[in-house]
Amino acid sequence: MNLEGKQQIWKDYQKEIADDRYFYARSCIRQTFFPGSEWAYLDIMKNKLAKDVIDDPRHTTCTGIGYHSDIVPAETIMTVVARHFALMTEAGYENMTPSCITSFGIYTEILETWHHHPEVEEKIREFLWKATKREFKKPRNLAHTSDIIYKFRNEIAAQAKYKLVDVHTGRPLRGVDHIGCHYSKMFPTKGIGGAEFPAVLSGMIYAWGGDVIDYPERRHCCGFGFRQYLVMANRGYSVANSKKKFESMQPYEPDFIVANCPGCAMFMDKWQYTISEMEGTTYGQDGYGIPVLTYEELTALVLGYDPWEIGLQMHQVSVEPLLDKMGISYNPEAKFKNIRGEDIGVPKCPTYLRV
Amino acid sequence: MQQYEYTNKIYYDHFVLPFTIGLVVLLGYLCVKYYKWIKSFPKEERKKIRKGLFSFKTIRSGWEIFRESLLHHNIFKTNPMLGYMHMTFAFGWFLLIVVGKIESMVYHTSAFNPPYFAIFFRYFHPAKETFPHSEFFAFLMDLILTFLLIGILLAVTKRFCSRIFGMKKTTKQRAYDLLILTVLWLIFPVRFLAESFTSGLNGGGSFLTHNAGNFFSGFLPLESLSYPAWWLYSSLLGLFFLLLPFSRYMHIPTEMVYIFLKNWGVKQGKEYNGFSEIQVNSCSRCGICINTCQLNTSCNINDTQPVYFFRRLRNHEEYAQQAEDCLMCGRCENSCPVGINLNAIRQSKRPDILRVTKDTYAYVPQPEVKPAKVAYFAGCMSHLTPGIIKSMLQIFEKTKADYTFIDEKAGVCCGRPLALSGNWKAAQVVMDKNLQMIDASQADILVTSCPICYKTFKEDYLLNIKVMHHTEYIDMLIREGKLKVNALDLKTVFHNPCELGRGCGVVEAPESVLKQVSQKIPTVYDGKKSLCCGGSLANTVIDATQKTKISSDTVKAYAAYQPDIIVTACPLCKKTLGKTSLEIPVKDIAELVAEA
Amino acid sequence: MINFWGYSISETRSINYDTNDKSMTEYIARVVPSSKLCIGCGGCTAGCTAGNLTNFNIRKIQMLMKRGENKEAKEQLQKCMLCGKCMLVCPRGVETRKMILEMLNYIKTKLKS
Amino acid sequence: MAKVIIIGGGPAGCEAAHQLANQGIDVELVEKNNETGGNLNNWYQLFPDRKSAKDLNDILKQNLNHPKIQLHLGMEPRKIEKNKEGKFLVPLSDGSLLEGDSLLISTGFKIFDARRKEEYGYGIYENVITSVELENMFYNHSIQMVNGNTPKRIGIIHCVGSRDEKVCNYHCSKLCCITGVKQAIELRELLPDTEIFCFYMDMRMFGPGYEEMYREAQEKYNIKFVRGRLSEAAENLNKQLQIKVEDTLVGKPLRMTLDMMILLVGMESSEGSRQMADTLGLNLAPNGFIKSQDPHYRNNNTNVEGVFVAGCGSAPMNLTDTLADARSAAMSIMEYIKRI
Repeated sequence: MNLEGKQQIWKDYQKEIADDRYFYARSCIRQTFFPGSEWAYLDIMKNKLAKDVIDDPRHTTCTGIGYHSDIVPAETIMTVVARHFALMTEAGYENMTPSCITSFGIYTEILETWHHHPEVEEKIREFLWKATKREFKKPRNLAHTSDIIYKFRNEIAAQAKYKLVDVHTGRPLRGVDHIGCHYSKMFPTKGIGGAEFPAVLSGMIYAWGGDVIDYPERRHCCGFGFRQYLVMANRGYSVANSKKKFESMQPYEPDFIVANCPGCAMFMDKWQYTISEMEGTTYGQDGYGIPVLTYEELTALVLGYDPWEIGLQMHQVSVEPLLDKMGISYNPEAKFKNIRGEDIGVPKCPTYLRV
Repeated sequence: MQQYEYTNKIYYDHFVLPFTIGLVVLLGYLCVKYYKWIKSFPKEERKKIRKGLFSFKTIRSGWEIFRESLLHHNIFKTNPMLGYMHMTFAFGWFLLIVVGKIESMVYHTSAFNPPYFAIFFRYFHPAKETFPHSEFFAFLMDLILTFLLIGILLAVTKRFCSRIFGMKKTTKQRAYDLLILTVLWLIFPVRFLAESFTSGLNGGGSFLTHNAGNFFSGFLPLESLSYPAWWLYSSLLGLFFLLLPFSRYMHIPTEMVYIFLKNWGVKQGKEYNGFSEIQVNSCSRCGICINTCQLNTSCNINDTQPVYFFRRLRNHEEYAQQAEDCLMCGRCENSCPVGINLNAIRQSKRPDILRVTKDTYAYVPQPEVKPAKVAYFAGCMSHLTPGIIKSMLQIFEKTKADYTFIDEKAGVCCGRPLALSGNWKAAQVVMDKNLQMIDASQADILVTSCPICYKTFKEDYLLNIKVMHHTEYIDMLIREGKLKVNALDLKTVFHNPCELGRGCGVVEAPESVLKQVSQKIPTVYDGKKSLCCGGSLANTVIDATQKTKISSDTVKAYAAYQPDIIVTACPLCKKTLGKTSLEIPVKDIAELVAEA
Repeated sequence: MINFWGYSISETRSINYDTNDKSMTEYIARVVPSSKLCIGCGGCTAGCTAGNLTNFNIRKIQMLMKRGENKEAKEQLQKCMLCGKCMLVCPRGVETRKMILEMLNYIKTKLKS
Repeated sequence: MAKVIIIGGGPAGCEAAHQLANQGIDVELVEKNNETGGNLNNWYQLFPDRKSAKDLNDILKQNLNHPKIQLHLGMEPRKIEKNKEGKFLVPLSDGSLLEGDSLLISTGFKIFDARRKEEYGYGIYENVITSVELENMFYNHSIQMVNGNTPKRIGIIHCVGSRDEKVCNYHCSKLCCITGVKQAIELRELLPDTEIFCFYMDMRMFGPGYEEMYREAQEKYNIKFVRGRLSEAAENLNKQLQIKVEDTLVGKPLRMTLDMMILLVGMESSEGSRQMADTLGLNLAPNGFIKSQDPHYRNNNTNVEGVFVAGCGSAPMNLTDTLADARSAAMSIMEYIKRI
């Protein structure tokens, strides 16, 4: 791997990211499965980077899951998204930052559609007005929240309490950067580093002292695909995709996987359990599986947040081996306790995957 | 040498032992071997032997043995020089035995004397004594010996200089063959020496041995040479008998057995059995098959002709490639002086590799067939030469025939290509499919344009309706006056397809038709002597280039007659010859008839 | 593999050339060198009786065989009637009939497992 | 005495100069590099006869030893003007000024920058090279992976930068197919035990002897041809390339590991051609090459009177066609000069 060659490509794919004043759009999957992630993101933005982020409780799902499952028509999703823009406009913000990759892809797609077909935009403005009596301005800047973290990766590195380095050996930790398909595969110029060698997550890893694994199935989809996962008969296909990736990355002995798409993080985490139960195969070291983090969680760990405070106990694959390597101290007793010290329940022990 | 004194004691000397033992062992071996082979025949074939044994067929066999095994009439026809060589050997030796036997009987006045007595008669016969016609017999025996010695001279010449015999190649030999060949060559010269030495000592003999004896006595110590010469003669004979069953000379006795069996109607089936063994052992390795083989003449392939293929079978050598490396054109079979079923035996040695289950070819649908008097089966290959089909349909229409084109849409293969590749079981499955279709047509006559199909329809389908190749059908139409043709102003040569002419004996019909529609030029390739186009499916060893070479050589041979058109009667021949014949068009007879 | 909650992990459809058994294609390349000349025109299959009545596709089968995917060859080849029409139309002079025979031969004698 | 200025000293420029000089025309040949030959200098052997490129280049160079030919090596034309008398004024980078009756543009082609096909990883994966770099390896008779090992499996990727909407090149570069076949054969000669694959979209064997060479590559040299376009390549731990194509003739995705991957880079309009078009107001074809006035009859003429084009400046073409085109351009120029 020739890093200079990659950097040459990265130079070609730089995009404009706003400095401040972000309108935050939450993700259905992220807030359900990794609730600590979005909290951590907002906390980092506000308290560590001192940025103005508005998290408007009135915004809804973008209906992307329904749209990609052929349930929600294009006009509907556009109108829903238009409402988000209206909320942003009303709040006096111009920079849209969705947390979800699907949303990011949809926003991009809708803005592109309107760009090429102004008549559609007109129609949607009309729909929105009829439905809600709202008007909107299109965002001046659209960036995924991982783009924001990428933008401030060096500032974060400056405040970091931990580095992505094995404290016992001094070896940089090997991270797998998994980019959500809808981040840049549909519109390569909208992603940092383009579609072939996206730099958004690897940029963070490098900035925080880690190393990135470039394994053959790097570009492959995690297998989520709404229609694949939602229909039970297709789930075998979905899990086969993740398996293909795990088998391809395994020889590189990754220490962790980081994803910018909530769906990817969820599936790469949960499918490891499924594969182990189905086939008795585990990946990673010593049967623990490969820890899968969202980029918010990774950022929070680097900045010294408590692992249980950012919700790492919600993961299927245990993160403790990674915490040990990074030298992060944590209280094993507190893992399945809430803030008030009450038990939140302990998951059933898997057959093969070590916890 | 006190034996010369005339006494009444039994004629015996130790030196007859090698000959006698050799003969007894040989006869014993042959009896066991033939019994075993014949026992392995299928039941119905064995029945034929029982039926034929006391019929006229046996006498006919005797005549054929005389003509072929002794006079070598067929070899004579192909190559007079070679025929003469074989004849002097076989017939000469035969006469030597027969006349010698008569001589000994006349002398002994009894038919019962030990078998060796006639053979070594000159040794036991006291020269001073005379018996009725002894001078005449001596003359006759010397004459026959001379005849034989000339034969040997020819054989030696052939071995070292085969071109004199007009043969490009003669059979290659292994060490064992050379040994027995040497023994055979030595037998008669040694007999000549033994008889001459005896004559030189004691007189007797005639123009050859007597004079030679006198000549030798001038400078050789005959006293000490004569007796060893007889020992040598007997030993050579004995050795020859012992070596014979494991050598090419096994053909001498086996060919006779084969001629009987053949005349009694025993047939070579799909399986390799004792009858095949008998045929393989009947091959005299005359090598005629090598020169007729186009793989030899066009591609210089010289290890697969029947003579070599059979030698591998006899010697239990690897033969898989040779089994496949054959066009099955039948040119060798047509010229084989022994009349061995060369193709059938080779085919029986091709492995049956297709797994046949109830699903095999189950996908073939039963097509709807319109019933009619004449069923027309074009064949797979004809669908690649639509001109033939179109012409046949025109002829049917012109003659207002009540016909049905049974493989117009969904025809399947006739099964012969499968059979040719050894897969007889799978072939039968395909044949069943076609049989159902032919039955459904309720036709009285089955006409096909493809000689490959024709052969298998005739031989394997066991149809109870008339099967005709389209050339025969057209010929019939013309004879019956149903089809009027005009002679075209075209000079033609006829390439009779292998499967049609040699394969099924259809020679007159196409030639008669062709003579009526064009000016047919007679060629040396007419009838069963036709060449192979090279496109044969049967050979899976040679590559496309070699096939093309055969095809272009064949076209060249016909082109020498400067025809306007090369006419054939087979879609495969048409395509194959058409591939290389760039100057002269190649057409099917049917196409010519349709134009005429 | 157990059927886990109503589904199981799908097997890949893709050809894994690295791990496939290429012994058959090596054998065929050696005994039928002309087979290497195929350009995939499909002439052989167009006129094939079995090819028109079933999914037997000699062009595809030999291509798969060349990639070490022998399963289809094993399943399909028995449908061939060996009529040789394919050989007559091949623009590259591939000895298709011989190739089929040799493939059958190989499957029967060497590809038992 | 008539004078022709030729811009570009590749094979087309050299040949046209030689032909014109032989007809008694004064020729000024301007070449930006310090030697003539252009892209031919990067080639080892020519297809389909495998003649040495250097030998041909030497002949072309020798032909320039002509009293009528003035060589201007290492020079680039500045702004070109056509004066009222219809003469072309060409100021050179060294300050000198050429004046001629006619102008021949033989500015050739540019090799597609393989980096633009990011998914193929050129410049990123160490064992991905271009066909031009491979020619250089042939010069040295040594084919090695970066780690010094002999590659056991090589893949040659056709149509890199040609016939590809994703890089805005709709055109076919014509000579890559046969180059791929030639290079595969050359590879086989150097590496008898290596598996060699060509991944193609179509095999366009347009020239005499090309199809025969393709056939030979298959049969004699055992080169394996897979009809399918490479979608992506990735590097594994051993620095091998894991590639994904569809074997379209089978209808299945095909994955395999290559030790070395060779990209048959296509042709694009050269910088020089674009500059000339800019400065002279020449029309460009949609593929960026200089547009001929008529593709059949007046193929060396441009939309500007007195400006002619020869060789790959007007379209991708092989060497045979380039030289023929140069001779044809010389004829057209002669005709033009007689007329004025």
